[in-house]
Amino acid sequence: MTQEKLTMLQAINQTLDQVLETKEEVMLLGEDIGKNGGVFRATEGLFEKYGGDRVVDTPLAESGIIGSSIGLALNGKIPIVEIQFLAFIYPGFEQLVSHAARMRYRTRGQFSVPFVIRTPYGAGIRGPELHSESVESFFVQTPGLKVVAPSTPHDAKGLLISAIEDPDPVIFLEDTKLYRAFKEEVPQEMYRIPIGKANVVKEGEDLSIIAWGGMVREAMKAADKLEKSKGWKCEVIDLRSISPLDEETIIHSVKKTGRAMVVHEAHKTGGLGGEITAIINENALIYLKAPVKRVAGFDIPVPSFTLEDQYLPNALRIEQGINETITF
Amino acid sequence: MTQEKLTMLQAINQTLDQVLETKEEVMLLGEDIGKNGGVFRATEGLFEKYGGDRVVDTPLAESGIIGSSIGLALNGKIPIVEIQFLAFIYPGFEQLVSHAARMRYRTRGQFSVPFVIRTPYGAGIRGPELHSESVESFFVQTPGLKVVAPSTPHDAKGLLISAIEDPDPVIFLEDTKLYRAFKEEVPQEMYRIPIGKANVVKEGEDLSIIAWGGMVREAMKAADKLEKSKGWKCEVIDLRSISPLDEETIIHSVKKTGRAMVVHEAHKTGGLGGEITAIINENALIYLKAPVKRVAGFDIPVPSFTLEDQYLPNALRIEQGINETITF
Amino acid sequence: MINSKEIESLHVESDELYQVLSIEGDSLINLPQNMDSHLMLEMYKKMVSCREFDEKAMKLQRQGRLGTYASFKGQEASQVGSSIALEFSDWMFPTYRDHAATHTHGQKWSTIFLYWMGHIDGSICPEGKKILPPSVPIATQLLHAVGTAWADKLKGEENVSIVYFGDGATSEGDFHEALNFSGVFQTPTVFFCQNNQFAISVPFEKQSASKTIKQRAHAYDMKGVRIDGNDIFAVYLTVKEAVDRARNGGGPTLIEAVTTRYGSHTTADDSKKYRNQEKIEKDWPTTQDPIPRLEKYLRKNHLLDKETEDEMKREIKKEIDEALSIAENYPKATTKQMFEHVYAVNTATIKKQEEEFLHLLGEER
Amino acid sequence: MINSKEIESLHVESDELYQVLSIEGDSLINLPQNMDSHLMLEMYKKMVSCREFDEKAMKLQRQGRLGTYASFKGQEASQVGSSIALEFSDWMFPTYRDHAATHTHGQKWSTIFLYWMGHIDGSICPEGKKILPPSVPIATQLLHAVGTAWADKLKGEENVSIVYFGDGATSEGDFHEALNFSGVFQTPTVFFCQNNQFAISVPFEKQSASKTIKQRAHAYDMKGVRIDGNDIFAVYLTVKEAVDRARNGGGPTLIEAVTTRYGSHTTADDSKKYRNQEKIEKDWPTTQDPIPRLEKYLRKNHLLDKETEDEMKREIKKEIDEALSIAENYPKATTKQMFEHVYAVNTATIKKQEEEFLHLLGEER
Ligand SMILES: Cc1ncc(C[n+]2csc(CCOP(=O)(O)OP(=O)(O)O)c2C)c(N)n1
Ligand SMILES: Cc1ncc(C[n+]2csc(CCOP(=O)(O)OP(=O)(O)O)c2C)c(N)n1
Ligand SMILES: [Mg+2]
Ligand SMILES: [Mg+2]
Repeated sequence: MTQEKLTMLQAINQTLDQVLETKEEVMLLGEDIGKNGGVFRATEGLFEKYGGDRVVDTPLAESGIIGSSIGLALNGKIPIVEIQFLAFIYPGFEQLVSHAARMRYRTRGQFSVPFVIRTPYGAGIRGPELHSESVESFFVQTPGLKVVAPSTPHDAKGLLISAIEDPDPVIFLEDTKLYRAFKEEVPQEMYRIPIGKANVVKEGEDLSIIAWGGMVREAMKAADKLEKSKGWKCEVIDLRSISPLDEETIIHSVKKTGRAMVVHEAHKTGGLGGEITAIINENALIYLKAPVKRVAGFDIPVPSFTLEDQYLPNALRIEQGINETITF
Repeated sequence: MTQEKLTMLQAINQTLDQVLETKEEVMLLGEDIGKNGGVFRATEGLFEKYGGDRVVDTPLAESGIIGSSIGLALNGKIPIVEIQFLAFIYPGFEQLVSHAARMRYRTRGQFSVPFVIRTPYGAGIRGPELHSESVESFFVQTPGLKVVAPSTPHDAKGLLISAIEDPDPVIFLEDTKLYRAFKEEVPQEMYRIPIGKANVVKEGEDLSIIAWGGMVREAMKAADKLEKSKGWKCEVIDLRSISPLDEETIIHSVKKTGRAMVVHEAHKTGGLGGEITAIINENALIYLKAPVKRVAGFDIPVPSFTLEDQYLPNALRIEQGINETITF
Repeated sequence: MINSKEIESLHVESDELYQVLSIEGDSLINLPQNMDSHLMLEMYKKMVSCREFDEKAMKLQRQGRLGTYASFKGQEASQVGSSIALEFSDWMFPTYRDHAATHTHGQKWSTIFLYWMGHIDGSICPEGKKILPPSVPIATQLLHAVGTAWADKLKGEENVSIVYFGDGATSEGDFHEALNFSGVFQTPTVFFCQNNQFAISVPFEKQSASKTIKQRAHAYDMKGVRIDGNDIFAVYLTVKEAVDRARNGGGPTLIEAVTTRYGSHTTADDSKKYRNQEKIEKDWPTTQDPIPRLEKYLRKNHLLDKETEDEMKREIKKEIDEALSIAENYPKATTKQMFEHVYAVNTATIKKQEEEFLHLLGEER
Repeated sequence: MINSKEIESLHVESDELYQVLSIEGDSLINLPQNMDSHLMLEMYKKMVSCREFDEKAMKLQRQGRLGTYASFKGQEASQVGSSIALEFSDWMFPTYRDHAATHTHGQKWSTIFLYWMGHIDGSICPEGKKILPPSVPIATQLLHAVGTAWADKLKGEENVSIVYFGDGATSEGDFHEALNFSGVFQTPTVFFCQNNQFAISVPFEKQSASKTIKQRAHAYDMKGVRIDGNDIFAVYLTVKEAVDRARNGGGPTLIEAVTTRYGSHTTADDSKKYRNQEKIEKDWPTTQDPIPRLEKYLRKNHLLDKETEDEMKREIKKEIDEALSIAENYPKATTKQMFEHVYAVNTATIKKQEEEFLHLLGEER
């Protein structure tokens, strides 16, 4: 297997290149994804290689992009849409929620919308207002959509290929702070990581930490630190997919550790921490030695960037949570 | 105090009439709310009484309605918007989430958007597709918004007046199956029911049932039945407001009963049941004798109306949940 | 192909309605060759059939045998005339009021009954056809018709996508985005707006300061046409021209067919509350009803005799009665079916919810 | 009031750019009375001041003292010329690129620095002014300007609402809904589009099949004007006319000011990737830069001498240096402040989160 050290952005770029190469139905659509290669450069070089019919600079209109992509998908294309930042998906929210998510159901399987919406999300890169949202729970609450959020370059490639091959609409969330954060070996080949399966990135017996995207790294930092300082062994679960949720892995782990924590960037109230807590409560209550801890974004708008590090859950808050939970 | 027996629709109509009468800044905006009096007749007679400048038939464009209402609210008006059905709020989702909810925060209190968005929600009246959604969790996840969902004509009036007087944007959810379901004494006077305070509609010691809107009635039916048949005493909490959530009342009740159940129409995954379970878990875990039970809409689109009764949580499912929880 | 020169000269640059068939049933132009008696009789038959369906549906609704129903009475010429100009494999994106169009393009009456009966199978179209379910969220379907047309163009397939929408729909952002996208990518899309002058209770004067919908086409450098939507010849010729142009790579067209919604918005609505319904009911039969207009033409030109007509009507009645019987005897949707098709392969969570619920219902019985 | 007859005759019915001040610095019309030397010098001073700010900001960004920054270089005539036509209490809805407009209307340079430094106080405007924070979600602010104007109309107050947006913004649904609402309710709104020909990397030819933005006005029966946005006289006179008309109950106007974005979209962008940036930088100074154009006029008409200019520039530099110093010495935003103003009175949940977090930070220290 040929391997190469790639950033998450490079891994995504390589994947898009490969699917454009191998699947003629694939089209990329979005704002500034052509000559400009996307504002983060995820589509760099692809316009030149595949031309303007396959790598399409669209007008500045997200409902237009998502709505016309629904039509493209109905008619045999596999659109991979880039929404420039997650908050800019809102103008296309109706197309996504009232159409893409429901097409298969309302037509009893006669029509479907196999497309992927890629979009950067999350805080941490000193972005302007509304460039740092984590509103994944909107999509998780919507039956018919799948939602994926990779935490490494390797996972990004494998999950993106699965998303593109998935017969249903997939929201593919790319944490901006991971884009160029680190490199990792990524096989040259096309490989798949299944949607709906979590990944236990660190085994442990004392506490299960559940996270996805950039929060996996924060969780690992805190876990490593407390392992060294206190000898506590945390199990860290990278969900990879947040819809569907891998209940089995979560429950299995919590039954083993008896303690759990969910870490997410989204606002605490109404965020997925509640859902995951409820799943644990329903399936492993009697194993719990302490309340499931939620370390999450505060219930305030993501503030201007001089304060974003305060907003973001970080290793300090996670450590405190671990401490509180283990010593409950 | 003059009292009158009114349906929820009549109570809302009376309230709108009274605030139009007493507050000159109040304006109603929406599709077909003028001569037609709204598709449910909530604004019946108001156009004739207050004229087209105060009861405004807008063009068919929800972003237009919500966006221009933001401007009206910035400039001294108190817009009360009717969105014809909850799912039709999506075209205006960006205006709501990226502007109305954030105006106060981003301007450090300099500007704000004191408006109310009234909208029918929920299944149960044989409505066409997308006329039966319960996507309240979208708004609860959004800091800066408040969300209210009355379960009786009396509460509707008191909460609507509070919503109109609230300095922040309030989403006012009207369960369509309650509109004409029953009449109740409603005082003629203007009175307020505080936003953020739950109402214990039935006291009990064995299990706390948490619900809002139309689900309160289903919960009551099941609770009454099992009280008669098995002698179990359920405490039924009508949240009234779902953002902010009255954590205190919930926790107090669960500490007493040691068991809890949340009933909601929204899809289970990502619905508020998770949030409420997590609140209970965080604050009253050691009191729990059984897992918090969620009786909720299934994780499927609300189906065409011949199946909607199957989709909706009903007394049967609630009874089973009570049974399961109490005999855990 | 129609002699489009002649037609263009009549309607393109004016805000007046393009009319071909006068109220008295006379043709105002030399009809092109392809408008032969066979086609005209087909048009007539379809319109009569659609009217029969609509009146039947209204009756059934009153009897509680259908849920809320949206009548298309008055819009038969717009819908039949436009859809009859399509080829078998063209895409169609209707609203809840476009059953005359979908039926003409191949949708079964029995399925349309099922739709209004609230049955989950009411949105399926016959195998091989590309008729999407009625779009409920206003104006959203315009973009889908841009997408399907765009895909056909990219694939080099000669299909056209036609999308139906109302005057009210032109106020939504999606209307704008769809026309703009279609203009930019020159998709073979026909935007067919039935301006029935009301969006529920709101007359077009309150939807927009602009006097016509046609004039919006200019904002996208698109061809725009305004026609008498009660004149099935005008509708057919205009749509045929637009469809041919689209198929031949000439890009999209915006058509404004001015027509009348004869009744209330739906059976849940009462148009007397906001318009002079009596006057409409009085004037409409002689001035706007599209069916007698074509009938007059056919009679004047000896293309329809009493006998053929009676036979036709008997057939139609029978067809619709049969469709109703199919729908009313259609197997009830089951709880199990309710859980199907959320995903190609349902998630473990959905499966679990299904099992538990079926189990509970089993206990209950 | 301007002699609007004369202006109209020049620009209304054509797609050509309305120009008043030639590149050589000559006026092509007899300037109206209200355009006196005082106003012209004010225009000049503001433009020079804005240019100075912009260049300073670019430098600071490179030094890491500002976050990502969006330069408005090249658009000074459009922004200064339009905002200088406003009254004190008019509403202004800018984008992230409209600081020359907001500053001219009263926003402080120090606050604008704070904005780009990512400080939470960067969106506050001076007491009594109605300058909203830059709208980040494209085209959304157009509707706000419809709403504020509508409220003023209803209250009988004579304010106008002006909203700034780019060529790219015209593709969003909100653009359409805003113009349509404004047309229906005849709100005193001025829609001021700076067509700088690019939306990040996408040239206007790819945004729309239509050649101008002005022509969209017709879709709403609104007045539309297309002007040379590098000609501050054309901008001022057009906006003044639109503002006066709006104030006097004449309804909204759509203005397309054609101008040039001299640099990259923002400092995070590199325009060399998608356009011939070298050519722009070569041609722009002599053909498009709005400042020398006005300077030439002023010199030819002996309204500006070297001494005044030097003094002016010294003043400006000092003002901006002071503003920077205020911003850089501004108290850091505190964690406590981060929790403020979510609601008029924050919820118990927010208060609890605040307390717990402050407690944790306290422990940490
Ligand atoms: C986004 C959205 N908003 C509101 C509605 C409610 N609604 C259903 S039909 C209708 C009027 C549509 O009018 P028009 O487009 O003229 O079509 P017509 O019904 O006259 O055929 C409205 C407001 C909806 N279905 N979708
Ligand atoms: C709804 C939305 N979509 C996308 C973006 C990302 N974005 C920021 S600026 C911009 C281009 C705007 O172009 P234009 O309207 O011409 O204004 P200009 O930047 O040229 O002044 C884009 C796509 C956004 N801010 N909001
Ligand atoms: Mg209509
Ligand atoms: Mg631009």
